[in-house]
Amino acid sequence: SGNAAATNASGAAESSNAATSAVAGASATGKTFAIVTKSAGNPYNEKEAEGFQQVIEQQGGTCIVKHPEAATADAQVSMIQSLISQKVDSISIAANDENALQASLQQAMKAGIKVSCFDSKTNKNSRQVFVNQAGTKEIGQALMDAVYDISGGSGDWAILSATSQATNQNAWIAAMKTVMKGSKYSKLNLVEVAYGDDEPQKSTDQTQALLSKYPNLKVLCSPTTVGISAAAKVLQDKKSKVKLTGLGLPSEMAAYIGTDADHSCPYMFLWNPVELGQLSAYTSIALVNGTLTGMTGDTFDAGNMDNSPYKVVDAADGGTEIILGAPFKFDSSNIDEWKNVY
Amino acid sequence: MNEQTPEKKKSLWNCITASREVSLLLVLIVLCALIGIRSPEFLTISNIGEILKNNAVIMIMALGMLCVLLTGGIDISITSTLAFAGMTVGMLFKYKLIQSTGLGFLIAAAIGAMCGAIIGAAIAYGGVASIIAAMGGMYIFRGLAYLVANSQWAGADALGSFTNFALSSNLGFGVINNVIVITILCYVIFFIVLKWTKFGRSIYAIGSNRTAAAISGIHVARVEFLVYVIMGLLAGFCGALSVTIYSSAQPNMVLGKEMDVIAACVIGGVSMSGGSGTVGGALLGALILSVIAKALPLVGIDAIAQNTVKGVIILAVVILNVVTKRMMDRSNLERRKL
Amino acid sequence: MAGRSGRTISTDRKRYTKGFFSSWEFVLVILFVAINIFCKIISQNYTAANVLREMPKYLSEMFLLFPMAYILLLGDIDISVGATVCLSATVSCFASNAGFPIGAVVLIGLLTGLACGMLNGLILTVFTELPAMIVTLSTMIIYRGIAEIILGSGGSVSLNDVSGFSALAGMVGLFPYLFFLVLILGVVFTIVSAKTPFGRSLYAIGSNRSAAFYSGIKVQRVRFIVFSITGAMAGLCAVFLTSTLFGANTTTGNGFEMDAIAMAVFGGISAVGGKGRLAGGIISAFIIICLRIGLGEINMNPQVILIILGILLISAVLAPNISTKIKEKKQVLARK
Amino acid sequence: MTENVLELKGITKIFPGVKALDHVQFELRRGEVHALMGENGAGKSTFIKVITGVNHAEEGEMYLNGRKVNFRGPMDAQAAGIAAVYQHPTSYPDLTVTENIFMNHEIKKHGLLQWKAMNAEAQKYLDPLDADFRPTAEMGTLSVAQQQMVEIAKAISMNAKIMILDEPTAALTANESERLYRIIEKLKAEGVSIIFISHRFEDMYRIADRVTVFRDSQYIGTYQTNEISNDEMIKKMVGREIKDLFPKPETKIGGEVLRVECLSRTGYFTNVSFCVRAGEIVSFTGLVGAGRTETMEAVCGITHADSGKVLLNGRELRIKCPSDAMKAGIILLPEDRQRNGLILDWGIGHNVTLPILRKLSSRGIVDVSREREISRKYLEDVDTKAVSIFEPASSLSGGNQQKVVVAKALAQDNMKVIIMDEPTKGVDVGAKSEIYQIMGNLAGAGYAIVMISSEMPEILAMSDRIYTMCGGRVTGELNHEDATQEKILGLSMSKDGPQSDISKKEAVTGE
Ligand SMILES: Nc1ncnc2c1ncn2[C@@H]1O[C@H](COP(=O)(O)OP(=O)(O)OP(=O)(O)O)[C@@H](O)[C@H]1O
Ligand SMILES: Nc1ncnc2c1ncn2[C@@H]1O[C@H](COP(=O)(O)OP(=O)(O)OP(=O)(O)O)[C@@H](O)[C@H]1O
Ligand SMILES: [Mg+2]
Ligand SMILES: [Mg+2]
Repeated sequence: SGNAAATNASGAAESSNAATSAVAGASATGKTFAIVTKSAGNPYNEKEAEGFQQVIEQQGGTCIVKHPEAATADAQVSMIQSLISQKVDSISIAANDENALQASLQQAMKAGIKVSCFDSKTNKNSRQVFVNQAGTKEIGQALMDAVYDISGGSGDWAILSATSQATNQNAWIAAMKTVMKGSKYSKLNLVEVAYGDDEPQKSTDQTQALLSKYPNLKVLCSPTTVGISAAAKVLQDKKSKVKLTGLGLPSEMAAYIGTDADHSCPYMFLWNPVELGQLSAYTSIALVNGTLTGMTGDTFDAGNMDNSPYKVVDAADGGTEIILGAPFKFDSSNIDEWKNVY
Repeated sequence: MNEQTPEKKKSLWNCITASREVSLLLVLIVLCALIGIRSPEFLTISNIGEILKNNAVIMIMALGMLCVLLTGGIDISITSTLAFAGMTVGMLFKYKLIQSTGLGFLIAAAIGAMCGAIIGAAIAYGGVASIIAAMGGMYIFRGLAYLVANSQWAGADALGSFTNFALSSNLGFGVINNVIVITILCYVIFFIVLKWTKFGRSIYAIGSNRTAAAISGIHVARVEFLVYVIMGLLAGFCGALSVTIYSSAQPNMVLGKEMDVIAACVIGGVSMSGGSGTVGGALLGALILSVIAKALPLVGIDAIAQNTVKGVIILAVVILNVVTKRMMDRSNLERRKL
Repeated sequence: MAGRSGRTISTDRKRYTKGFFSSWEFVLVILFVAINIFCKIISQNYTAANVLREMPKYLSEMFLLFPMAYILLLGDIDISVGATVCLSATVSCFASNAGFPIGAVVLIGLLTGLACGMLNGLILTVFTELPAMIVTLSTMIIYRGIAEIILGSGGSVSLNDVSGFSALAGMVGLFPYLFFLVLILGVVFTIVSAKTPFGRSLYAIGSNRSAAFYSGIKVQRVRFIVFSITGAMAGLCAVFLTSTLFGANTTTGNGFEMDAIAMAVFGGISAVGGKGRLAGGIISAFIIICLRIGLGEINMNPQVILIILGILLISAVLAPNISTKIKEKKQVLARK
Repeated sequence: MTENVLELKGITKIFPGVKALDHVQFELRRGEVHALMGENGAGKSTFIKVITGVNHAEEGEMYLNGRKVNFRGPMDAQAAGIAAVYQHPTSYPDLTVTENIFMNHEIKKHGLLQWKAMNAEAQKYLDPLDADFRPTAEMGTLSVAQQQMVEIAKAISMNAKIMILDEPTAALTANESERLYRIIEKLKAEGVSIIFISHRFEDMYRIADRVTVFRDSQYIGTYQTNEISNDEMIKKMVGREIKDLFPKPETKIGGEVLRVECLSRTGYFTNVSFCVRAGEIVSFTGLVGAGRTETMEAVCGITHADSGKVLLNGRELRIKCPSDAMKAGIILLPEDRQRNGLILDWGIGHNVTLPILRKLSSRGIVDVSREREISRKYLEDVDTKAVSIFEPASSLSGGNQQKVVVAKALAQDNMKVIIMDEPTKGVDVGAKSEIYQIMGNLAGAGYAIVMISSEMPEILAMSDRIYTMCGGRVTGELNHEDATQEKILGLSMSKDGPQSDISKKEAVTGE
């Protein structure tokens, strides 16, 4: 399955750069589409917005990009309120809190605005559909397999997460723990879940603490971009035998990826944020045009994206979601090609 | 014999409470000992090196903050300045506009000094209250950091050789890491300047009695301006430093950490109303904070409770300081014969 | 009876107090009007209905402005209010989810805030040597830390039943209830600070704490009361914030303390105590709110908005200072 | 040889709303001590500041050794050999005595300050003043009088040709003043010219060669001190005759009002007992640091006594804070009026009514017009030289500030005991006699009055009874009839003072 994901994503990489041709019946002319990311100043969020904007403008629509000044729910609430005032046709949002946006998003839907979310979902009552970057289960499985593979199947390992409250991270960690119950992983011992709060200094402190606390540690898994690069640096600088995997940005991690002793991270995963943005854009257009209602079983065209047409499926929280694809593996063979993309 | 023991005890007690630095040092030692018992690896050389390196930025900025607080001002824009300077340098490396490490530091320090000069001019020559100017600066420079970043980060790969600075120890004769050498150097320089130069003493004079300083012929506005420039310069320099330490430049670098810097100074006995405080105090305050940050994950406190414990320890340390000070005053009074 | 030398002292205030038209408040009113015109020009969506609908989130921050102004007048500072909001919001959400009626939930939120404020006040009045900055910095970490512990690993709580809180977010015509409450509290806080002995004692303490103490003002009691009120107001802010967010998380109330301080100092309240009027703070709050809403509606980059606010903050104080300096220079030159 | 080292002509200085100096002139000869006298607010301090360049005159010329000079700031004056001790201490409370002395003329070597040398040098300047503290002591821990000595040492250390002392004796008792006189005489012998401002006539007659008088911002004249009589002098200063300098009316002394028993506070005073009767004026005197201020502050709840009782009309009081004392009817006029007595930024009217706002308000709101009326009445009662009740306290001269503090106390009209700590410190003759008059009137009205004072004439003239303190203990009690200067001085020094250098700063602020 890892192989298939790789071909999928590399295909997507090309399409993300290539112009996406207009799809009949999916025109967005005269309509306004807004995207609200988690926060400003993060290249990952920027790439999502970029993909979104690309498609909307391609389809003749007007695109509004909003990055909140801080990754908080109430900054997003102000942005949603402002978008309602501007009478946009759709809002695509990466939620900083599952529930906190409910009141504003329902207000938006009442005003006739189509609401979808991507990257990080809201609860089912405050969205029509969720564009999921990769199934939570799949991410858990991929990360767990990586830990198994890198450790050689047995030994101590630890997780370095963002904040203890980060929704995505918690979901993926839960998924990993579920996977770990399988007998294959019985010799793996998860010693601790540490939190670096997505701050380089704290992540560094936490990584160093893990290393001194658990001398037999074999693998560290960090499903967060700030955490993984801080940890990678600590391990690589120390020339530690502990190896690292997780979810990270290729541009940030390029210096640490490699299988030899000089590199701390043999491989890691992520999806393509540009494609995630693109798929969100197509979803929004379809919602606005009425070709998509967000009910399970709906299908819709997403230009010449790889998995198009996409299908709406049931999400674990009782709402519906659209899954972009499986996570993509970055290793020494492909990292140079990707590090300049995002 | 029996008579002498209490006498001796008392003098030891007096020695401990006589100066704030000594009692803080004691707090630090007790803290380290307690942590050392819980986790023996805490007191290893390499761990201590890591503590110093990870907190170099806070420790160095505490020096600038010391000067600012001494004049009776406050500067909460420093972390924004740091981010602006660090981000700019990061982007310069990323786009291969510069390659030299020294130039990187120079540019960062220059940007920082410029930011400091803007705030300093508003405060010293424009009569703006320091908290207002600094708050404005905090918004402006952080905003500029975001604009410079243009939604990009500079990672280890983009920074190239710049990241080597924090790894090597060529300044420390191959024994001590560069970052630690720089930190020590800063402390030595500030110690000398604040204790043995006219400029240093005029900083104290301004904070202690502004009108008197003006009457004594000290160029109050000029000194105050320079203090903010120095603070900015250090913050800018720390921007580059934190980029090499963490091999990453992000526009939200050290967001909110200005409070840690101020806390370090206040724990170290620097008065927030100006005039009193020492380099040694700032050092000890910063070290106590660093040790707490380092120790919390190490001694196995539940991740979710770490912040609470940190807050409680800071509060306990400052209250302890007050209590020992009161006891010391009390014992001084009791020795006064009437 | 005049003194022995027959000198009389005038009680006419004309020469010694500036009229409204040369006051900072007047400048702020002008600025407020100018900014509204400016926003109206740049965005056709800048209508009363939209502005009032977008306002509640900012309005609830104004609950913090009033007591923060008092604290600044005292020459103190409280940076734990944001964290107090977080803790109160968390506790009231849990209370609501535990099935308490809305009245009780509001009370619980207020009491939580009050407790936080009282703890600040207690520490500061027992250990008077400690600067408020460091004490409230540590309690800020502690309160948010406790909220984190209560919230648990999810880091967020949402209301099971939103009906009670929705009622709080209700409207009279275009105006949310919140608007009236803010207005009423604004008037109360302004009158108390300007017209009552208690208000005068705030200014006295902020101007010269020692002289106030010698004059029989119970300095520490006043400080304790003000810090407690601040906590309670943070609780109120939390309750109304919850009525728009339907929940709480670990970032709730982030940065509110700085917003409140910025509004107050922009309104002319001195950060070192003893100077300024609450009315100025209230006008400046509305200036900032309108500017944020207006610029948000043309989708300006929030970082640029921050830069504009920063420049506004500094230049608002700098500009009059410079103009008086220039005037003085001219006078000196003219004399020579 | 009557060569003028310093000459000023036609100096005019205008503050917003006040003409502080109106075409005044002044001459200073080499090696003379020249007293400058005048009422509070006559412009003496302002004149000094014009000389040293702190303030800039609107009009007028200044000649130094015959050459016209124009100082841009105090540094210029310093460089030209003029050193000044200002009326309101310009010290650095957080710095050491050495640093205070050497601020801005430090001893340096290779750009680094030489602390050892400076400490040794500082000790040299302090020794002749009989200073009982070390140069490394922190300035803020010293008493007002000790700080005054440091200021004087600082001026001497500048090796100035012209030295200006603005009310240097205000905080000093007779003993310390005498030491200062000797130093001045020594400097004079070395050819230093000295300008000396004081409200004490004994200072003037003791050391000054000539005296210049200012009145209402104007120059009145310059006289040889041995040619002008006390009464003439007063007339020049005040513009009218003051018949009775110490107007003490005969009052009927009633029953005991305040009784203090065995009051102690560790490190400050022990076993202090005294009583005051209605209509009686009781003085407390002693050397600097005898503990008088501390005792009275403990009585009034500013600080807390460790043991002892305070009884009012036979009932024991539990006083925890100043407002308890005020409620009971005891009020204190603090010694340090700038720090503890006034809010300098405020108008004087607001200062007067601060303690009585609750009485002035109806339904919680302050009655502004009544407030203005009350403050005006009391300010006029003490004859404050001010234009308006809105005038900020900071712009008043020292003596007038003191009157505002007195007015503030009088405004609290239900008092039984009034404790005045150095009420005439820095107050001019005219105002002094007015304050004495007020004191007398109050005593006549049945108030019990406690006066802390270091000025022998007023103690001898005004008090019904005198307590002397030394080293934190009451060392004697004298009746008006028995009191003589010698007896008082003897009792004041009956026991070696404690004066350790480990004095400490007490945070009275906030309790
Ligand atoms: N900074 C100032 N602003 C406004 N008015 C001032 C200022 N300083 C002094 N004055 C006014 O100038 C006049 C002279 O004051 P000055 O302090 O020189 O008097 P003085 O003779 O020294 O009195 P004293 O004996 O009480 O010290 C007073 O009326 C005072 O109110
Ligand atoms: N501000 C101060 N800070 C620290 N110690 C002080 C201070 N003022 C006085 N002291 C000390 O307290 C003791 C009692 O001083 P206090 O002022 O009560 O004496 P006093 O008789 O009133 O003298 P003075 O004539 O100076 O007013 C002395 O030892 C003195 O050194
Ligand atoms: Mg004077
Ligand atoms: Mg005294």
